[in-house]
Amino acid sequence: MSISSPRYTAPSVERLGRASRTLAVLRHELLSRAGLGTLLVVALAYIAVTLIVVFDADFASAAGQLSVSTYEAPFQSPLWALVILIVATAAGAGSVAEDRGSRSIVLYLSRPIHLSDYLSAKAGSIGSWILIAAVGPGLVAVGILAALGVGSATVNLSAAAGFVATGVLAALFFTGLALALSSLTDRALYAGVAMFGLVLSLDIGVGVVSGITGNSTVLYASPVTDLTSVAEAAFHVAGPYPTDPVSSAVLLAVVGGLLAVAAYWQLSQVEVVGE
Amino acid sequence: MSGELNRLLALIWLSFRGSLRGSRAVGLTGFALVPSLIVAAIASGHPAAASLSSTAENLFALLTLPIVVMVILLVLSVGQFRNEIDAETLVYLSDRSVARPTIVVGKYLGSLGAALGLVIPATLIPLAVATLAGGTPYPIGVPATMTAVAVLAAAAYGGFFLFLGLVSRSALLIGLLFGFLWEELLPLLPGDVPRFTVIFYLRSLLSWELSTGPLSHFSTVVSFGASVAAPLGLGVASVVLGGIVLRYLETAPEREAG
Amino acid sequence: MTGIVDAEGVTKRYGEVLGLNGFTATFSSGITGLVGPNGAGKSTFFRLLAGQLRSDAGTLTLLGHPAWGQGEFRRRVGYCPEGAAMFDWMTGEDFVTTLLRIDGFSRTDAIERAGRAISSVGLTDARERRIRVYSKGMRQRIKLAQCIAHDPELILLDEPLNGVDPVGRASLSALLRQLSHDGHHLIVSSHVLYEVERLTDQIVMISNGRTIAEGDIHRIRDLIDARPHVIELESPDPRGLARFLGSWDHVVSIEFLGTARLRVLTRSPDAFYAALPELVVSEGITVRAVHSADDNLDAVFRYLSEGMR
Amino acid sequence: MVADLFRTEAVTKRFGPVEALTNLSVDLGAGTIGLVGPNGSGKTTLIRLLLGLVQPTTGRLSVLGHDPQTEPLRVREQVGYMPEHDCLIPGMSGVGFVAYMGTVSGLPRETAISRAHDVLEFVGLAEQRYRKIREYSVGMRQRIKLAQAIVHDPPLCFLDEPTSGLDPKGREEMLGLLAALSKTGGRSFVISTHLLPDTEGLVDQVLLLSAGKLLAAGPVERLLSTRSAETVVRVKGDSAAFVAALISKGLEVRPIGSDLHVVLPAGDTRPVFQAASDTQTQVRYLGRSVNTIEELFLSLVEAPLQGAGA
Repeated sequence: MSISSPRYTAPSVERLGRASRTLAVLRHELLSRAGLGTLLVVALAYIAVTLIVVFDADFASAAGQLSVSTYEAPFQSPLWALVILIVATAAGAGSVAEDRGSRSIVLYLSRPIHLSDYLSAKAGSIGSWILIAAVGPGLVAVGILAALGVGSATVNLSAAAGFVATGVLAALFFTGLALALSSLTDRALYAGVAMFGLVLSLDIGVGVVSGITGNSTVLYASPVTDLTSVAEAAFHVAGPYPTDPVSSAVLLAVVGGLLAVAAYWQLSQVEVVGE
Repeated sequence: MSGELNRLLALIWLSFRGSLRGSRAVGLTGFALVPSLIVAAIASGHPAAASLSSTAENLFALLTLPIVVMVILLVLSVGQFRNEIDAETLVYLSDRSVARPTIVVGKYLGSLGAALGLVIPATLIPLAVATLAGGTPYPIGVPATMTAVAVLAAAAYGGFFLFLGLVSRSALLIGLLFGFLWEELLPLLPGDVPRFTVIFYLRSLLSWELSTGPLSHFSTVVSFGASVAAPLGLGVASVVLGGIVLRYLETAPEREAG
Repeated sequence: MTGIVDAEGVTKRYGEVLGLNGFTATFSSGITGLVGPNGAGKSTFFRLLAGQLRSDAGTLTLLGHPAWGQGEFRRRVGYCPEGAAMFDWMTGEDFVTTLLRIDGFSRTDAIERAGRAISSVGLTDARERRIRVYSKGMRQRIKLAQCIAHDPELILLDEPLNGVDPVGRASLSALLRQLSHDGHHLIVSSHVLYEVERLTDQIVMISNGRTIAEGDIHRIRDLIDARPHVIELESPDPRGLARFLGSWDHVVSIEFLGTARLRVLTRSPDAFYAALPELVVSEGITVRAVHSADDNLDAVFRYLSEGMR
Repeated sequence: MVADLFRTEAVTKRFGPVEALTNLSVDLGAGTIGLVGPNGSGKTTLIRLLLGLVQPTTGRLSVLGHDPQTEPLRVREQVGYMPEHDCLIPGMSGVGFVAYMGTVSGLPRETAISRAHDVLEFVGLAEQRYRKIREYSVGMRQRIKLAQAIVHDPPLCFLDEPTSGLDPKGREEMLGLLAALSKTGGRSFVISTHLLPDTEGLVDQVLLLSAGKLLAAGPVERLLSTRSAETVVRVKGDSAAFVAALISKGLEVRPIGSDLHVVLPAGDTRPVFQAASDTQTQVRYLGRSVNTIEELFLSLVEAPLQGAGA
C-alpha cells in the first residue's frame, strides 16, 4: 500500500447553505431506512387498503349507496394502526439511537449544522415513511376508482382529503414519538419496544378505563383512538367514540410537536462527553 | 458437580444484576406500573365494587399479559446474548472453565428472576389497588392463577427471546413481530391456527379460573396439562437448544482485529 | 515438538478474508512475543487458543489439550482479549471477583484472589469505581487483572499495552516480566516492536497468517547482520573519524550530514561494530552517538516481510 | 492564512467533580501543532471546546477569529475533525460515507463524490473504497476517519490520536500522510497524541498537557534540549560483563529490558567505548534514548518546567 504522491491540491470549494446540508442528511436517512422489513410492510398496506376500498366502493356504488363513508372501511380493522406503528418503528427507532450507538453523531455535531437541522432531517425521513404508508394507499385506491368511473368526483375528492388528513396527523404524532424515544437510548431495540409497548398499552388501557367509568375524556390519552375519531370525522362516519375529532387532531399535532422538542432538549443535554 | 453448581449460581447472580440497572430498570418499572395506574384511574371514577374488581381482573388478560409482560421479557431476554455478542464481552464468560450450556441456563434463570421481579408486581398490584379501593375481594384462586400464568409466560417468552438473541443479529425485529403481531393476530383467526401461539395456552389456563370478561367466550378445548406443558415446553426447549448452539457457536467476531 | 502451545499448519478463514494460513510455531516456557503487523493473524491465533473460534485445518494444542475444547483445563489458561469492551456497569473488583466465581472459585477465595490481582496491576484505589469511568490505561490493567487472578499456567495477552501512555506502559511491562519470573508462561502479541524487545528474547514473527521467523531475538538479529547496514555516528571531528573508517575494507561509503554527523554504509555490520570501540579508545576520537535504523525489530520485520511477499 | 489560529483565555472545564482542564491560556498561529499528553490529560476536551461541542465552565476561546460558543457554525464551516474513538457508519461503503460527510459539510453532491474519491486515493484506500466500512481493519478505519475530516478541504483540522492502534508500518504511513498534508501549505493541523515520538519532525509547536494543566509549550527542539542528561546504550555480546565494566568505572547504570540507561558525567562517552573494548562487546546504539522524549515527558509530569507558558 504505497502512499500516492499528494495530488491533494484541491481547488477552492464553494459551500452550500444549512438548508442543503440538512437535505443531505434527510436524503441519506430516507434511503438508509428503506430496508426489506419496511418495504414489505408498506407493500402490504398498499395491497390491503386498495383491495378493501375498491371492493367496498364498487359494491356500494352498484347498490347506489356509495358515499364518502364507504372509503372509511380500512380504518375499521386494528391492522391499520399496527401498520403505522411498524413503519414508524422501522423508520424511527434507530434514527438517532444508531447514531448514538456508533457514536457517528459526533461527526454530525462537529459539522456546520445545528442540532435542530439534524433532528428536522431525521423527522423528515420518519414523517415521509409514515405518509407513504398512511396516505399513499388511500390515494391509489381513489385513483383506481376515479379511473374506473366509480363514484362522483366530489366523493372521490373528499375521500382523498380524508386519507391525507388522517395520514398527516398520524405522521405528526408518530414522528415526534419515534424521535423522542430514539434519542433516549443508544440501542434501537429499546426504542422499538418502547414504541410498541406505549402505544398498545395506552390503547387497551384507555379502552378499559372509559368502558368502566364511562368518562370519555380519558380516550384522548390513546393516540390510536384519536386517529380513529379523526378518520371517522374525515369520512363523515358516525363513530363509536364520543370524542370530538377536532380536539383529537389538535392533541395529536401538539403532543407530536412537544415530543420532538423533548428529543431536541434531551440530545442537547447529552454533552458530547470528553475523555 | 458442586463446582458446576457454584459456577451456575455465579452466572445467575451476574445476569440478574446485569438485567435490572440504569435507565432500562427505570423504564421497565414505569411500564410495569401501567396496569396499576389504570385500575387506580378506574377506581377514582367510583364504579360499582363488583365491576371495579372484575375490570382489574380482566385487565390482566387484556393488557398485562399480552403487552406489559411481553415488553419486559423482550427488553430483558433478547439482549442477554445479543448485547454481549455485539459488544464482544461474551468472551469473558466463554473462555472460562464453565460449560457452555451452564452459561445459557445461568443467563436464562438470571434474566427470568429479574423479569419476575417486575412481572409479578405488575400482575398483583392492580388487584390489590382494586380491593383497597373498595372492589369486592378476590377468591384466592384468582391471584394464584394469574401469578402462575404470569410466571409461565415469563418462562416461555424469556427462553424463546434468549434463544433468538443468541442465534440472530436481527433478534429485535423478529422478537417485536412475534410478540406483537404473531401473538396478537393469530388468536383472532378461526380454527386451529391459534394453537400455534403461546398466548392461546396461557389464556386457556386463565379461563379455568376466570370465566367472566374477555375470556368468557373462550372455548377451553385444551386440557390443563397441555396448556401448562406448551409454554413451559417452549421455554425449556429454547434453553436446551441454546445450550447446544452455544456449545458449537464461534463466540468471537468473524474478522481479524488488525 | 511438545511445547506449552503447539501449532501445526493452522488455517482459519472468514469468507475470503484470511485469518491464519498454515501457521506453524511452538511456544515454550517464559515470555514469547508474537509480533506482526495489524491483520497478520495475531488476534485470530489468540481466539483459537481461547476456544472462541474453530480452526479450518491443522492442529493446535495448549497444555496438551485441543484448542477448540472446553472444560476444566481452561482454569489453567488466562486470556486478555484485544477489544476494549467490558462489563462497564460493574466495579473493577466486582468484575474480577465474579469472573473468578464463574471459573469455579468459592466466594471467599475469589474475593481474596481478586484483591491480590487488582493490587498487582496497581488499581487498588480504583477497585470500587465503575469500569465505565476508567481511563484507557486503567481498562487495560483491569483486563489484565481478570486474566491473572486465577493464577493460570499459561497467560495469553493480545496487545496488552495498546493505547496505554508511557507511564502505564513502563509499569505494565514490569508486571509482565514479574509474572514470567514467577513461573507463568506468557504469549504477548504486539505490533509495537521495541516494547517486545524490552520484554522477551523469544519471538515468533507472523505476517499474512504465516510464521516468517521464530526463535531467539539474537538469532534473528544475526539475520539482520547478514545484510548491509547504514550507521549514523555523531562526533565533533567527523573528518578525522571518516579518515579512519575509510580505511576499513567493509565500509562501502561515508556521507557527511551537517557539521557533526556522518552516515556510514558497511557490508559487514559485525566487523564494523567490533572495530569501533578499539578505534575510539586507541585514537582518542570522541563519538557522542551511534544509531542505525537497521538495528531493530522494525527493520527485521520489513526485511523479512518483503522477503515473504 | 489567518495569523491567529486559536486562542484560549483562562479556560477551565469541569465534568461534575472532575476538572478536565484548568485555567488554560494559549495563543497559537498557523502551522502544525502537536497536542501531547497521557490519556485523560484534557486533550480531547480541549478539541471539543474549540469545536464548540462542549461549553467551557469559565474562560473564552476563539478559533480562526470566531468564538465557538457564540458562532459555532462559523467555526465548524472552516474546521475538520477526526475523533479519537470509532465513529463510522458500519453499513455504508467507504466512498459513500466520505461523500455523504462532504455533503453534510456543505459540498454540492457532485463535488462531494469526486472529492471523496480524491481523498480516499490520497489516504491509500483506493482499492477498498467500495467495501462496507464494517469490514474495514483498524488501520483502514483510521485512514477513512482522516479522509472524512479533510474531504471538504478545511483550513484547520483537529486530528485526535491519528496513529492510535496502528502497527509500525501503518503508523509510519499515517505520519507520512500527515507530513504530506501539512506540507501542502495553507492548512493548519492540531494533532493530539500520547506518543511523543510521533510529533518529532512533524509539528512546529508542541503543547504538553497533563491532568488538565499546561506543562510546556513551544518548538519540540527547544523543549528537548533542556532535559537530556541520561544516555541509552544497547550492546551486542556479553552485556552483563559490559555493565559490570561500566559500574567498575563508577557509572550509574539502570537496565530496562535490552536498554541500558547510563548517566555520563559531562556527556563524556569514552568510558562506554572503553568498557566495550575491554569486554569485546559491540555498541549497537548510543545516544539520546528513544524514551528520552517520553522520559522528558515523565520528568515533566513530576517536575514541570519553571515558567512554562506560551
